[in-house]
Amino acid sequence: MTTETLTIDIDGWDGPLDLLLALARTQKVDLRQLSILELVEQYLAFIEGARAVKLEVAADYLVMAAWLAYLKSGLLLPRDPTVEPSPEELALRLQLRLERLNAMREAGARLIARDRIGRDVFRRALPEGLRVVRRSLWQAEIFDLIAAYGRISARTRPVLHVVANRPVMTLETALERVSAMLGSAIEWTAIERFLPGEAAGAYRKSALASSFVAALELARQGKLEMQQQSAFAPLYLKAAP
Amino acid sequence: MTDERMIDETRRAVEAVLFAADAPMTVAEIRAYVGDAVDVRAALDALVEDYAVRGIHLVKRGDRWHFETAPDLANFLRRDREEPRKLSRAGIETLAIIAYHEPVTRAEIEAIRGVQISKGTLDVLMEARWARPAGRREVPGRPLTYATTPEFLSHFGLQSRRDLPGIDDLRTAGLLDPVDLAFEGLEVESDADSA
Amino acid sequence: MTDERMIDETRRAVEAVLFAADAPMTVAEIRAYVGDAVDVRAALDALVEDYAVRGIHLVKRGDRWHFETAPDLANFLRRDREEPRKLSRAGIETLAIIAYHEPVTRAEIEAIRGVQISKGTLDVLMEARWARPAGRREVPGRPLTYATTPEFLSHFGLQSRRDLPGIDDLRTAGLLDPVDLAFEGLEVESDADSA
Repeated sequence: MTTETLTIDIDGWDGPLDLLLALARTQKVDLRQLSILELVEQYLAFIEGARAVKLEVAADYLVMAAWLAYLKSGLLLPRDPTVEPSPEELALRLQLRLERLNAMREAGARLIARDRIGRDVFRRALPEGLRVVRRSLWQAEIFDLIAAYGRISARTRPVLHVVANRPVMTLETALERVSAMLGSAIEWTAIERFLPGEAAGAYRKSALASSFVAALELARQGKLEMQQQSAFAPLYLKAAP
Repeated sequence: MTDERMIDETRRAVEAVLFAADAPMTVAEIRAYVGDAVDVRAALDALVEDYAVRGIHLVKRGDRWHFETAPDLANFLRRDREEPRKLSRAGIETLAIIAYHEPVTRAEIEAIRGVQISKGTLDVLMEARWARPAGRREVPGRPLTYATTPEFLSHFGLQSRRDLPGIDDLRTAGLLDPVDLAFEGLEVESDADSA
Repeated sequence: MTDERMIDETRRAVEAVLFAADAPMTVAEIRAYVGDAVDVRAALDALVEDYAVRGIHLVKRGDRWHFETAPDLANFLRRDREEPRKLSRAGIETLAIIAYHEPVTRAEIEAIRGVQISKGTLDVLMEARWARPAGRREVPGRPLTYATTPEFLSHFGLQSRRDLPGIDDLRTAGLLDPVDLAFEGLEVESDADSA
């Protein structure tokens, strides 16, 4: 091979495949008609030459060289049918890879040669620009408004009305009710039975609390007995015997 | 067909140079690109004529030439985008006070809210066109008063401010009793627990 | 005289909007400025025709439209201008592989080039906004794939990837298929030959 090629720095190639492609092109044939054997010899000669001039030859170039030397022997020696894959297959695969790399290299060259913006064609350098005017569309509901006013009023007004408006059963009422109902309760009766039937929600809670206090008071007076199996178990009352 | 529409090379070159330029150009500057031999002025005149009917015009400002969009199309070069935004708590409270007490000064709003209001809050209400300045109060310092607008009434679906629920209505609706409301909430919860 | 040269309002508006825009625009984006009621596509077609003979062309790249100078006038415009970013050979090859094979993984790019891609190569292509990550391939390791961008199409003057130089020939010749696939194809062929 030409000695000039051998003096080229190994760094000039993007890896062994790139170097192989460059060597293949020196055969000046369609890559499909490429002589792989000749290519292998070119490569091995190149690597030998590069080492002869004391260039550091990168590991992947040497790995490729070893592999190609193996491929070369396979191609030259009589075929051993037990060896898979066959040297012919390996050679064909190498050729296919070179074709593909070559195709992409040519495609890249054609791409980069197109009429490119900023080199061959130009866009407007100083566009006025289009404007988007953002407008806030404020949203609020009538409920938010009156609730806000209620909130302010509640914050700044005396809180007298707060208690007045709450449904409660006073202790006096509870005492009267429990005392009156106790007459008929000769069996153990759950305290809930002493509450007004229609009582619900806050009022029921209030009635329960007041009735409980009333029951304690009546028990203290000896007018009733109380029974509970365990903490939080149902509380039973009955008239004192 | 292309024959009668053919434009000479100089005119096309001047057109392209001015289009790609990053600043308006003098005739001399244009000539530096398209060559000395050609009649740049004639090309410019022809281009002004070509573009007169288009959405882009070639114009001369001082002794410099440039392309710009036709002035009558300015309205197409912007578009509005409406972004729905929810009024802040301070905003809605301030608006409520204005609605219930108008005309009301800023100091009065702050006295009622018990909190200072930032300038932005009133600005937002005015940007939303729900509040407006409503003259000055004739007291020392002549403070500005604020009131609601017709847009306020229509946004909130009110015929007039008299449609706003009064204090008694608010009380009946429980809106004056946040303490009670919270209490009721707890009740329901614990009832559910014991069930 | 002006009568026969009159251009309809829509065409003028679309022309002005594209002229003023600082980036290529889709039909939907143009419509946001000129209004929904008008036939933007028809206006674009008419403008392409109007400008075909001029020093400025209206072009479609991907699904976006923009004005640019006519390619044949490059010699007037290159003066004093910096070359756009110069890509290394590795960069050009990698870009070509992404464009012709997209979506493609890093390992696939490396298999074609027979060498590892240095980290900088993909970064440069992404920084130029010509390549972008395009999701993961659902194979073991879920490798990231890469594809080209709308900016790639407009920079290289391509209407779509179908306009990539020689892509049909490469596909027909099987040169865009992986080696394994091509090899199997050849096996079948030679089997058929020998039969």
